[in-house]
Amino acid sequence: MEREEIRRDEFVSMYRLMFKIRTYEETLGQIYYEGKTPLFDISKGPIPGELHLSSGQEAAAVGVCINLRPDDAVVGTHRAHHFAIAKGVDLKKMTSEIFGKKTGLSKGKGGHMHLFDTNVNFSCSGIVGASFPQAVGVGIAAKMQGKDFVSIAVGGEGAANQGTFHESLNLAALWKLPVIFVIEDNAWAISVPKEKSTSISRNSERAKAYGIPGVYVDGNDVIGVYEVAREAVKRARAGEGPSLIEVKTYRFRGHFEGDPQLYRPKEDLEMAKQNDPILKLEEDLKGKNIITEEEISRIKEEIETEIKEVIEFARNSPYPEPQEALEDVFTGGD
Amino acid sequence: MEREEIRRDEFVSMYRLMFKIRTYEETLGQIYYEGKTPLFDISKGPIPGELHLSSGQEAAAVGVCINLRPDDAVVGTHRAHHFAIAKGVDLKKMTSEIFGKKTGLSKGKGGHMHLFDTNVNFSCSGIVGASFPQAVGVGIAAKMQGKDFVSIAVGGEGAANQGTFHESLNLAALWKLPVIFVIEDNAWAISVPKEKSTSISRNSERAKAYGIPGVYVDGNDVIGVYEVAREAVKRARAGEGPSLIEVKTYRFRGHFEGDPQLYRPKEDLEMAKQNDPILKLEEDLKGKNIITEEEISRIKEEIETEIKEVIEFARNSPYPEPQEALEDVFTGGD
Amino acid sequence: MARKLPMHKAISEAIAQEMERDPEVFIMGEDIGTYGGIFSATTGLLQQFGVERVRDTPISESAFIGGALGAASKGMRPIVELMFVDFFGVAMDQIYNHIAKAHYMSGGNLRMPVVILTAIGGGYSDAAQHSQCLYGLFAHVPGLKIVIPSNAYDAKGLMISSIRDDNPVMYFFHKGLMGIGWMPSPPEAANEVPEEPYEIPLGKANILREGQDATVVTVSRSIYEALWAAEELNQEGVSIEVIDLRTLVPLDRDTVINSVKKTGRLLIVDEDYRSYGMSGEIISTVTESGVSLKFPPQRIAYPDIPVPYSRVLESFALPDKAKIKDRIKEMMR
Amino acid sequence: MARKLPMHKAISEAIAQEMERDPEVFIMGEDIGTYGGIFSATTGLLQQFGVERVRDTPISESAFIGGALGAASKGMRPIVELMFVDFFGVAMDQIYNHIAKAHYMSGGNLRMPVVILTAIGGGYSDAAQHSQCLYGLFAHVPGLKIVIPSNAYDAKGLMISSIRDDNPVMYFFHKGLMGIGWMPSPPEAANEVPEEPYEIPLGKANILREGQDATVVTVSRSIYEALWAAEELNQEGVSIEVIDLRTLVPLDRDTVINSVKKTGRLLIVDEDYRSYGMSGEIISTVTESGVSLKFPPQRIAYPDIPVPYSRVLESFALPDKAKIKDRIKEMMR
Ligand SMILES: Cc1ncc(C[n+]2csc(CCOP(=O)(O)OP(=O)(O)O)c2C)c(N)n1
Ligand SMILES: Cc1ncc(C[n+]2csc(CCOP(=O)(O)OP(=O)(O)O)c2C)c(N)n1
Ligand SMILES: [Mg+2]
Ligand SMILES: [Mg+2]
Repeated sequence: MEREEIRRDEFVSMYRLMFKIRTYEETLGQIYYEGKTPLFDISKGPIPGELHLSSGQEAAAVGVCINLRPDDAVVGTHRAHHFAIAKGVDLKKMTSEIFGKKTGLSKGKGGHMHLFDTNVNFSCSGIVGASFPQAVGVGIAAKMQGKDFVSIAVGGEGAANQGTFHESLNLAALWKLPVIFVIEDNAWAISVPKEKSTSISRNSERAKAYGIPGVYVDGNDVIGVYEVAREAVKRARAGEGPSLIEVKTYRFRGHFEGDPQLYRPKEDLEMAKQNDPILKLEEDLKGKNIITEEEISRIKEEIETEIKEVIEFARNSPYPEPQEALEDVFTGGD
Repeated sequence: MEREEIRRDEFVSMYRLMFKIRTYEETLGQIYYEGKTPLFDISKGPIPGELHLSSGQEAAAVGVCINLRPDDAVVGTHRAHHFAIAKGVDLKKMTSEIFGKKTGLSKGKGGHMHLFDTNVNFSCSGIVGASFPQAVGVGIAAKMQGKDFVSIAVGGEGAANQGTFHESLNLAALWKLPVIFVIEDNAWAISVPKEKSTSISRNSERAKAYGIPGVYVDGNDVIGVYEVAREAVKRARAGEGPSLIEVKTYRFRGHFEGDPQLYRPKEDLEMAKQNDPILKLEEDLKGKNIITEEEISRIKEEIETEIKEVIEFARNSPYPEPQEALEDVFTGGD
Repeated sequence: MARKLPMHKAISEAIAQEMERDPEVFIMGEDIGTYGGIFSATTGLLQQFGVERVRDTPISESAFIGGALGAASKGMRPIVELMFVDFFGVAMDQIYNHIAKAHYMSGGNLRMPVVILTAIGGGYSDAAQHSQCLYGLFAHVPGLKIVIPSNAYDAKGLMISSIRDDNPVMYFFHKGLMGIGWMPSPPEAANEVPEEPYEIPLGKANILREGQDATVVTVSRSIYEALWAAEELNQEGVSIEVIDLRTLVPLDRDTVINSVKKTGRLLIVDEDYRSYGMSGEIISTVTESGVSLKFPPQRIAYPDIPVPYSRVLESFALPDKAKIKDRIKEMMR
Repeated sequence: MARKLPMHKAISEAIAQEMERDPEVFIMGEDIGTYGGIFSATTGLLQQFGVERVRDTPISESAFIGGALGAASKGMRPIVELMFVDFFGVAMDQIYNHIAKAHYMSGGNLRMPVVILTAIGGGYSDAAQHSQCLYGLFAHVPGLKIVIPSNAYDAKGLMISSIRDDNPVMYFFHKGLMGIGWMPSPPEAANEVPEEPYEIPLGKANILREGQDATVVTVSRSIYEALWAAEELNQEGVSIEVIDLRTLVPLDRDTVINSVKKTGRLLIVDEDYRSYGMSGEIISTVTESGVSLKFPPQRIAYPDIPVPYSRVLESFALPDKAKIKDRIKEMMR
């Protein structure tokens, strides 16, 4: 019974987080076009540069991160907002960073692809496949420090064809490091579909090449992801080594905002949207009487208010001074 | 019967080649120390720089290359003499190259780790793991030109942990290219034993991660290697795609000449030498009456004479003119 | 009269014409097929030439760039796109240890007609891993020709020369010159381009504007900042010579030296990092030659900082017209 | 009095002392454990500190160098060995896009106390992929401190400073200075080294020899060629100042400029490739400063060719005493 109690909380947390991510992403997805209409110009508007949103992929991040502690690390990719939010990154600072503001996580130096929150051990970067070795390094630290924090390496199904994927899996397996490799199979690497990039249908099968567990899981079922990840995290914390999880998901938006998406059939997207992981969880929870309509409404309202405040904060924050560009190359000056 | 006749020729060729490689390597292994005694100085003597010899690994090269035509390509590694000889590289020019002479394959510019013979499509390099993508490229050319030449990517078991191994296997499998990946598992990557570098015991198992055939074969049994390679070459020529072959072998000498070899137990080497692939083949052939003692003696004599001539040629060849160093950066001047 | 084309169309047209001419030419890269290249350098090629000759690859840069070497060794003439130059670090070994050195290491036996096409440059808030130029880094290692077009006409001619060259060529196009609509680009970069194929020899700098008082040496997008500055300075009675190097390897040292002989003043403008790069090499070329200068040589380059994200920070760091004008005025004092 | 140590022992001693002092310091690399490092930079460490802190790795440079970043993000202070700098291309992305930029991209939140130890240099016929220096390439990209010791004393002090530095440091040791017996090394490189730990600040050049007629600026093994030339020139009445930069980032521009102010003549000697590298940067530093020169600045650098194998070819290309003497004499005319 105690166990059920906990699970209810977790269910609600997961729902809340997924809805928060979706709301956040769709909000940014609107703001992005401010100042970029009628003529789309990537350099303009409050959020310039590339913007990779994660709508549709919330369950992958939430199902994994709900199992984590602040001292566990997540190393994300170019498409990292969902993992950042699920990991508990300070959302005001993150948003300010995306707006290029001085109050941002990196005082405006990093931007959307370079989010670093050392308080919750979150980082990400714009180089495909770069996350894997870095997460392995966190695993090395855990082992050497005799601590039981774990490390999550996130990569897309496209990233799994980078050499770093292989090197990192081998090293983590060889040294039995507490690293969980999470591959988000959202079917596309920009315009290249998985069948045209990957010689077998599931990356999770590749776990065998390193003698570690590999699981393929439905990414529209957050509970499924949660359970698989819990198992892997438990193993890792217990010193039993790495795991590989591939999450079957789908991205609802373009690769980046502004992507004409001529490469993908509209029907695919429509079909994917019928399996929206948030709607699915909502129905599930309602069906099982874990959550009521009113609670859902209340959660949605709270989240919408929170996101509004967050955006407000970012909008109202000052830009850095131009000459700050020259600071922070090295610590301690020169 | 015709088939037997052919096989006899092949047996003899294989024996001859293996003996030639061994004789060549052991001869270079002696000459290398000329001018380097009593004080070993890597920069001195007729063969300066690093020298990686392949004694003990002859069967891997011969068993594979006996299946090849001149238009088939072999991309070797830093330890490439055995493959070069088995592939039919001009031995006089190769030796002159190793001696740094103008008559060398590359007029003295390449050296022992950089042997290029375009007549037989052989190349190699000093960067571990670099061979894999290059061999894949040959496969792309075969496919695009509608030709049935094949491509051999050679790598050590150490090289199999480079990212290029993964990327290349995936690409070759995805595009169904005529590439055969040959991993020489000689148990060591310099001082690091396979168990300390590779998370599973056989790289051949990793073939499954790409949906291609993978075979592990005893590299002291040249016939076994030959058969496995024949199958893979046949598949490749027929357009059925790549294969991965791992050959269990052992290196008899140090990683490079001058290697103090403190890392490996002497007994391991002794044991390996009892399974010398050349002695094994010799006994086999004699046992099956494929070859007589006299033939063997004659072959040995012929080979010894040939190697002597080759060395003579290299020794007597002139060095390049110093200022030739400035030529050949680009073709067509500049 | 020739049509005006945006640079991206000039590039794809050049590639298409060479692919028509020579069946050994083909192209590989990420999103170069169906998508037509993220910066549209390969738009239309898939439709015209099909999937065998226009190959979308997995995100495996070492494999397909190393693959170009293997294919070239069998007589092909591969073009590969490295989507952003910033990603070079995942494939640099194949580029510089193998493709660049194969001809030399083989004593001239192996030819490497490989073109590596790559996007450079910032100015649109793409931050530290998607905004660099880095041509100075590639120019430092021997064996690569370094081509950097600044306008559509040059882009086509230089691309055709690059493809026909039997040596490896790194071809750097600035995103902010491509004229792709969603990224700002100086209108002057979209100039007149003949329909028929033509070559522009690698190693010839282009004097874009003649002048008497100072020589500004630059490449790529900074060309326009220099030309705009020169125009305004002209109104103020200062006459600037603007040189577009067009290629860093081979480097047309004579054109630069002769210009400085005439003007006695030298300013390098460089969107690549300041130290240990292009700006230093040009200054050295000139000062080594013993040309006498009326003012110490100057450079306006990207400071030695990673590219910051925030617009205010990035603008501060980028070379621009105002900085050029100010510096030239200092030099005229 | 301090003992004389070969450079390799000075390096391993420095690492050992820092590992004793600080449990967060550890080291990873190929053959650094049982073998003790191919160039003996890590000999004895495994025996002293065990397999947890002295980790032999698979040949997976991206994984373990990227691993250093992850470990550093959790408070460790990793040292990694890239066996030869020539191999950088398989791991450059982790080095320059991540380790070098993490501090900046995180707005100063993430510290990267990572030392990348690597072997440079030729002179023993190891050919195009095992003989390069390349420090100029790393100095071009922001975020890496570049340390290049030329003798045992400096090697120890600079290594200790590098390990204690909270920033990423690339530490380049020349194989031909290590004093490893099987590789020739100038005896002067094995100088007196105190037993106790000490730091040499990064960013301070060392005037190894004072002189009046010309300044020779160099690093690493070429130091000795310069000193030998200076000694012989001295007999001929020419007085040479020899500066060992010791670090390229930070670069001690003042020491160089002040020296040239005094001598009026500048020669750079550089075993790295000539173009777009260190030699150009030093010349620019001096000429930009407006120092007046009695002779145009000169450089003797590795020509822009891959390193050839044959001894006669390699010797021709390498900077040496004779070339320095000849050039200085020209400059004195
Ligand atoms: C090394 C490298 N190569 C290419 C790119 C360009 N790029 C950015 S995202 C992307 C697709 C990534 O696909 P996937 O890993 O499946 O992640 P997704 O975008 O689907 O989340 C590519 C090719 C890059 N950033 N880094
Ligand atoms: C990328 C790279 N890393 C490291 C080295 C140094 N190195 C040369 S050979 C070697 C060991 C190779 O082991 P393996 O692949 O098993 O081949 P073997 O020497 O046993 O034939 C190493 C580490 C290199 N040449 N290239
Ligand atoms: Mg994807
Ligand atoms: Mg081996």
